[in-house]
Amino acid sequence: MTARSKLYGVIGAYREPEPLVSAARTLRDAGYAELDAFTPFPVPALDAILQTRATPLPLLVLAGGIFGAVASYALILYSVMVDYPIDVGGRPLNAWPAYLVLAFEGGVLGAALAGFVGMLALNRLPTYYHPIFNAPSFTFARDDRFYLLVKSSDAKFAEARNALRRTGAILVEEVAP
Amino acid sequence: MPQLFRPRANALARWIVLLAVIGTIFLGTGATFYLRSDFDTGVNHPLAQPVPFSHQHHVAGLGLDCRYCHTGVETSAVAGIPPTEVCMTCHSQIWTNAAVLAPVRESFASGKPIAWTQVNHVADYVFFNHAIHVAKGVACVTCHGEVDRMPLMMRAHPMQMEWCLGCHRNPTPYLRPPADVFDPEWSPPQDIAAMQAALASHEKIDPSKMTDCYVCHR
Amino acid sequence: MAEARAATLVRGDPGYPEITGRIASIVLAGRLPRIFWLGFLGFFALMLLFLFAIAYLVAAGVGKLGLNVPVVWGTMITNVVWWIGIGHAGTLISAVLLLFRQPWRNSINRFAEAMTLLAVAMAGLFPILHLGRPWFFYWLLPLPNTHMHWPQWRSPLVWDFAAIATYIVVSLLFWYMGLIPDLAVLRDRARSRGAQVFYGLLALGWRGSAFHWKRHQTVYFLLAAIATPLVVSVHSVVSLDFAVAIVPGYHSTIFPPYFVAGALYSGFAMVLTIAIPLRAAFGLRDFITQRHIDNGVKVMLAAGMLVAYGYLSETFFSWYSGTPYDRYELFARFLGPYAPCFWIMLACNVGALQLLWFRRVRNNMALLFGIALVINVGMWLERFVIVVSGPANDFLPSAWNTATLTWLDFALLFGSLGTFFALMFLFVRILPAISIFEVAEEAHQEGAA
Amino acid sequence: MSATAEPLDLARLRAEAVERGPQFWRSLEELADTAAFREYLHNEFPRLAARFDIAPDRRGVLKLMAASLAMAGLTACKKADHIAPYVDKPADVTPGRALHYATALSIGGYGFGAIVESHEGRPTKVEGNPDHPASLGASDAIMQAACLGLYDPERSRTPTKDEQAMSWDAFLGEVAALRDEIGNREGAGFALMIGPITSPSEAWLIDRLRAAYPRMLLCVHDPLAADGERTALQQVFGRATATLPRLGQADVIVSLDADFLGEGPGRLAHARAFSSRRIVRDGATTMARLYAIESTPTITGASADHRWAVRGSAVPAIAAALAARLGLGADVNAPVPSAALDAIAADLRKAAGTGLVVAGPHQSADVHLQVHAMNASLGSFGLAVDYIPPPDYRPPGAVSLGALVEQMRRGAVTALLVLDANPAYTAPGDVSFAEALVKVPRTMHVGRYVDATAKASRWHVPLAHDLERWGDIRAFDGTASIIQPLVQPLYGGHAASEVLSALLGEYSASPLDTLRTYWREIGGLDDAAWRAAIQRGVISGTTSAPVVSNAAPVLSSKVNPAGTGIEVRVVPDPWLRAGEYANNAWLQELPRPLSKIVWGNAALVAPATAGRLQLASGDVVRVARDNNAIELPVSIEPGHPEEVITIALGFGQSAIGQVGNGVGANAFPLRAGEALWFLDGLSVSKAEARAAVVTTQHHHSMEGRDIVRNGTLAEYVANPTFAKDREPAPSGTLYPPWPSREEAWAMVIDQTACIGCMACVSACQAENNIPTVGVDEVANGHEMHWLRVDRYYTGSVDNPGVVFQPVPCMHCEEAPCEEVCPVNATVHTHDGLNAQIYNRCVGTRYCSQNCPYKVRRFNFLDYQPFAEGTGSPLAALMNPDVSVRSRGVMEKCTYCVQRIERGRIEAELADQPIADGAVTPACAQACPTQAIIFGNRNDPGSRVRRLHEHPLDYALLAELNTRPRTTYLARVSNPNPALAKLEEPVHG
Repeated sequence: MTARSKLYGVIGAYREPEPLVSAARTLRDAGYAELDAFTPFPVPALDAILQTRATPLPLLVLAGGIFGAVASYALILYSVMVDYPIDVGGRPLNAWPAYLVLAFEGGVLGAALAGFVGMLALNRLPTYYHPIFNAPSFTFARDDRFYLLVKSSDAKFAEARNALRRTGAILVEEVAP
Repeated sequence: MPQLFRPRANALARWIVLLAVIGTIFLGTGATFYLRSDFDTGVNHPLAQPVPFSHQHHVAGLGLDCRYCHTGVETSAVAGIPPTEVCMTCHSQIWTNAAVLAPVRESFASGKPIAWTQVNHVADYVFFNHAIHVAKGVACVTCHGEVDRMPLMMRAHPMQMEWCLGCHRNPTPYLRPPADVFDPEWSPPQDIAAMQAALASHEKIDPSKMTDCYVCHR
Repeated sequence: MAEARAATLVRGDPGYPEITGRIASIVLAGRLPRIFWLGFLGFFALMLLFLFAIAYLVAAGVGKLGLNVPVVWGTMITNVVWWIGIGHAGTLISAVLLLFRQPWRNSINRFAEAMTLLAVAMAGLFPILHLGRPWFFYWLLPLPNTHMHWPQWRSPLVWDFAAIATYIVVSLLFWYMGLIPDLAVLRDRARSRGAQVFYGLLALGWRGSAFHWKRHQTVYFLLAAIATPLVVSVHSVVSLDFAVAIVPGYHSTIFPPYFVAGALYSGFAMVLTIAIPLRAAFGLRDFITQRHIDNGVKVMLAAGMLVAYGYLSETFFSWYSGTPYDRYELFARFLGPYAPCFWIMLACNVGALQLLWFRRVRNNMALLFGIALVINVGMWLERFVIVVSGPANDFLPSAWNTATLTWLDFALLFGSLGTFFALMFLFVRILPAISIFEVAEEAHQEGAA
Repeated sequence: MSATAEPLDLARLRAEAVERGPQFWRSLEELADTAAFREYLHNEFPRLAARFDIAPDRRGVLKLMAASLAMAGLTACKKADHIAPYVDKPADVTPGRALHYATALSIGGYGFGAIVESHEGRPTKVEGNPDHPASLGASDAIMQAACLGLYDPERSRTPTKDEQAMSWDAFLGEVAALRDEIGNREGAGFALMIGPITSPSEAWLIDRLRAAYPRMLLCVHDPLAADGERTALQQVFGRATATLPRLGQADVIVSLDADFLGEGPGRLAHARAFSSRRIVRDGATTMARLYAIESTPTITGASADHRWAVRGSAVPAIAAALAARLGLGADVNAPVPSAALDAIAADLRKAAGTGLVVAGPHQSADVHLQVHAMNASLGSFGLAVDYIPPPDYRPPGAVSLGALVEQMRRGAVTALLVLDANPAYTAPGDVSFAEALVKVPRTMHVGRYVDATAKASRWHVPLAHDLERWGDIRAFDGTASIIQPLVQPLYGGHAASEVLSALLGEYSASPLDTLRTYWREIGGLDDAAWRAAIQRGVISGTTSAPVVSNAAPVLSSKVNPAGTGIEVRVVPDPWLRAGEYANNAWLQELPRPLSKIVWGNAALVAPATAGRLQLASGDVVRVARDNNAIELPVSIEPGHPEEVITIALGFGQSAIGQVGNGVGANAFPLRAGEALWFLDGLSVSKAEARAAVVTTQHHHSMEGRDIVRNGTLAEYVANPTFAKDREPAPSGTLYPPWPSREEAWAMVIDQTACIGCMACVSACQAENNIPTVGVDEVANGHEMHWLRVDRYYTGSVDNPGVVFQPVPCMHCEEAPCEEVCPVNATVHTHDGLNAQIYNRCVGTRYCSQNCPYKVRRFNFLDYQPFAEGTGSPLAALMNPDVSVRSRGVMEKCTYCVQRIERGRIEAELADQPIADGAVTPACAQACPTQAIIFGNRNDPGSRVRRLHEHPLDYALLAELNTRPRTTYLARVSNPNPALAKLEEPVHG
């Protein structure tokens, strides 16, 4: 038990995405829960297997957009109707066709900021120190490696090493916490 | 692959992000407050004068009327700084050799004006007319503060555009009977609100006419 | 075998590490061709000229530019529109083509985005230089001031200000989003500690987790979806600066689409202007392949024809409007003081364009490069003609006058070009000019297919 | 407040002066060099230290200190700035309230009554004096520019001998020496040269001088004088007599080369009288008719119903031919169609006593004789024309310039004093004044500038400006006025009467004493009458009574044949006159009414002549009389007589100042002998050079647009609303209306009354602190005039119709400019003004872009740096009620909002509504023909309301639906139906 608690997890490395995907599927079927994969480019096939989700993000972006638009228009209305109503070229105070342009730009800005900030927040970035980098062979992009991680918190962590080897990982190593 | 950063880098990074956000907010609000602070507007900072003239003494003490010195106030845009001769009308009789009055005597003798330091001035590019304000029932003290309590002259109000607009948009509460505008001791009667409303309508004081840019900027 | 792959996006079958290696090496292997440094120094000199010209303009006043009453708008506004237009291609390539899943975008989107950023930054500078009192440009923002003053929201210039600001921010975010994984690549491949830390900090500790990729890709697509209407709106708003005005030659409903098409046109011209030398200089022919160029040219051809149609309809409606003012303005545009600009513009934008119908031309890089340059010039002239010819001949003949450009006008134009390219060079030197992870993904899929 | 609280910093001034290049305030260098001045200013009043160089006497000090106080209004205040109050305030001065003084200005020696606005002793604005017959409340460009002339830092500042600064007393010493020299020989060898004067007291002094020195030579040198009329009427009446046309009485006017609207001491009065018979108001169906036959395009010709451009030497023939048709003398053939002359004669005869023929002053005595005979035969005496003793001083026995120079060359003149004349510059080519001058041992010059004559003379004494001296002067009709000073001489100038008194040995006589003595003893004014005269600006009872004419008309038998070949028509420049105003930037930059040329003169030629000589505008031509040659650029003028070149005088000076030096070419040397105005036998050749003719209007056709709407009287009578009918159907607006409960300020401009004299433009410049930008900037299209007078040609280029259209801001109710301003710098006020807030403007120039009338002006560069305390006297010229605009700011006509606000405040203080006419913009106040009417459109009784409802009223570019508050009355002309088919009528 002690050895196990010392670790963050074990990773298995593969040369191509496909074996990684199949390996992930096998482990998932074998009942492993605490899995993660590290790939140099997005591998959509993994999403279903690892049940990665981005649910809040689209809503966040939508909310940001609505807020931006409403806030812009509200500010404009306050300024021209309440704070300093003034006759500009005989135009009505609430010249909505003009203001909609600004509301639109405000909406776009709000949406974009919400999306970007949301992505970073949900991914907990920046995370400059992460245990995975302790794995001696781990690299994001130095050479052709696709990794599957079984976290030490997994119930079946004890068998993880063998399980990974069985999936044909070219090497399996432990990841210090 | 070896770790590039130490574990505390994460916390550090998040702190920095947080501080940056808070800092910008703080700077923004701080600036807006600074612009309105007495430090920037010079409110309540007495300025040194060549002669330490005390409105408190002359107004509250001796009961001089504002118009005795500021003669233009009822007829002209400029209230006017009194000529040296006005000072000398009294001070050729009393305090004839007080040390503090030396500059006055010197000015009268040499014909060289006393260089007073300006205390009250409206914002840049503003054309202000004293006569109309006085005529409509805006008292001296309403803008210049209780000069009868000022040993040395100082600003009572920021005299920024938003301050002017405060009254020009809602003049009624600042009115008093034109007869009393020069009375620093004036205390509002009970029915002041009603009186002010009556004044506003009688003097045809209409904010919609008083917020045009051209009222002050020409 | 080779022939079969000739039209593919990643020529030959470089393995994934090879791809990352070759792209990253441009940045990491410090050795660069001498031509690179020569070019950089040349543009840097222009950048210094730009700074001097700006200082002189601010010190002396806009009267030193070729302006007067009635021609109160001149090259500063022209430059704004022109640079914004150039900016559009980047966003189009990276966002719109991403949405339409056009894989061929992958190897050009990154530098196209950088181009967008720099171009829009240039564009953002000129409205300020245009002002009579540039140091007060922030009065266009709603700030809590002691004058209780607000921007005049009905003014297209305020819309412009908002649109350009939004555009800069969104393109910046979009660009950085895409850049994060590539920064991580550089971090891992960098040898010197300094480089590792530098890229490491920028990469925010990206490690390629499947969960991260999922969210990253989601937002990346959402941003693309947002940027697409934005890019259309920006140049439409710019066009409203003119269309909202009552000046004959400005007051036209065709302007928004016409300006957007013009933007794409000039934008792709600039993409080619950069891509063709880039692939030659850094041996990236395997990544920016014939097909990339060819597709770009085809987009350009389409946009160009739209612009040509714009000229046509503008002319027609000026005549059809029946108002003496519009008709005279049209006449003045063809035969008036600024007529030379107009005819040169036509030759560049409509004349030279027709060559692109021929595959032989499209395959001839040198010729394409030339045509791209010509079109850049033509599009600048188009904006210039629009800006000056209307006011020069508007309603009261007594007020008609023309303004002649001064050295300062040209110093600022070429100075901004120099600055743009100097920064572009720095970008290529410091950041990957081609999206590594996307090309890798692309290559992998092709390999798998 | 201006930041010159520290004492005058010479180094800084010099530095600025040098880097600034040729601008007025550079001459501060000289100013700052006099140690006394430096010391004096330093301890006197720091703020103004940089501004003035004045004699340290009490009154001047007071006024200037007051000025320093008023300076507060000029620029923005900073913290801890200083206030310099009066030490001893004059009773009549209330800081912040302007005072108005009645006085008179001398233009060409004749008086124009003026009311001068003074802010704490700073004269800032000149208006016409309604009580004065020569101005009738109106003014012209030269009067408006008087204040700039007063502050001009380049006026001479100190007496000099051989270019060394001397004192006034030293000069008096010289005068004493002179008196000793000539005293014992009855003034023999002494010559006094004066400019044209009408001043009774100065005339009195000179007469006394001539009595004291019978053998002294007196020369009245007026380079713009013409003797035709004087000679002719001398012959008729047996004594000096002047014509006084009564245009208000005339139904039919024939001008034989007479520009009575633009030239002559009565021009403003004539313009008022003429327009009073031209404007068509409700009901009116009659109008005076004007036929103009002229030798160069003039605004009189522009206002005419029928106009013929002929060479000047052909006018005698035309006069004779017209006279013949009135039954006087034999017919000769003339360059005007015979049928036309028949029609004119018929028209004149029909009008009988209200028919009037006016001869141009430059025309020969023969023409004037013919004209006198014609008016006699028409029976117009006492009705349409009067004859009065001439108001100007032309004593018998005065010698001509030529004669004087002859004497000088023969060494017969040992001492010459030139008083307010500049013969070294204005002498004709065949009179070499300069080289004769060196033969005179004792030479003295008294003048406002160190000009050519001053430089050639040993002594020079600065002459006081009209606004800083006591004096008197007569108007065109003989009415005398007192000239009273508004400020002590800024640069130590002395009045002419002081010099004359000194010559009489009265060295300490003050001009006021001299004046008072004269008017008490000779003029017979008691103190009450004196005070009244000063108050009203007019001395009652001094108007000349018309001479009762029983003299039989004399017909001149001979008719000089018209010359052949190219004829050079020399004209005085409308603003620079004989060059005495050449250093006045306002006048230099004020577009000439027809050519719109600024900052220089050009050789004006007809299109046909230009074609024949293959000249294009901008080509330089060389015009030469034997060894006197000038080169100047060609400008092609539609409607110019063929085979004639018009050249304006007053330009090309070398010693007047930074502003005027080297501007244009000097045409005086082309004159010779009797040929002063119509020069023939000159060689005209095309030089290889090209030079820019800088104008403010580049396109001269309306391009068929309905801009200036005009019709004939007949059309108007037939359909009064002909102008409105041309308007497109009034289109609605999508915008809900804004309430207009209060005043609705509006302006109506009557294009029938407008004669294009440009008085409004200069008045606007003077009132609103509008900068001059210099010739290069105007060439760049950066001129700043808020109000421009557009001039369009209609019809053929050879004899086109001319229409004028003053274009101020239209103050559109739905202003296109406001909607596009990103910073709210231009917005609407509750009373309908289109406000421009300079201090909010960031200079996007979008408003100008979107202004269909292009009436907005932009400060492309820093045109008024002296307002920021660089220490120019010109800062004292500024109207303290108007902001001085900085670089990068848009500006435009405000309807003189400072006057509106003053009127509003006055009215509210008095608890009255603003009365109609209580607020008058500068342009309307200056207009000689009252063509500009301003007022409250919401007031049913106001003139502007009535005119707005007039059938002729229309809006410029109404189809744009901008709803302008400034509207126009269509131009109505009154051509003779009988001539309609003969030549193209003026309305095109």
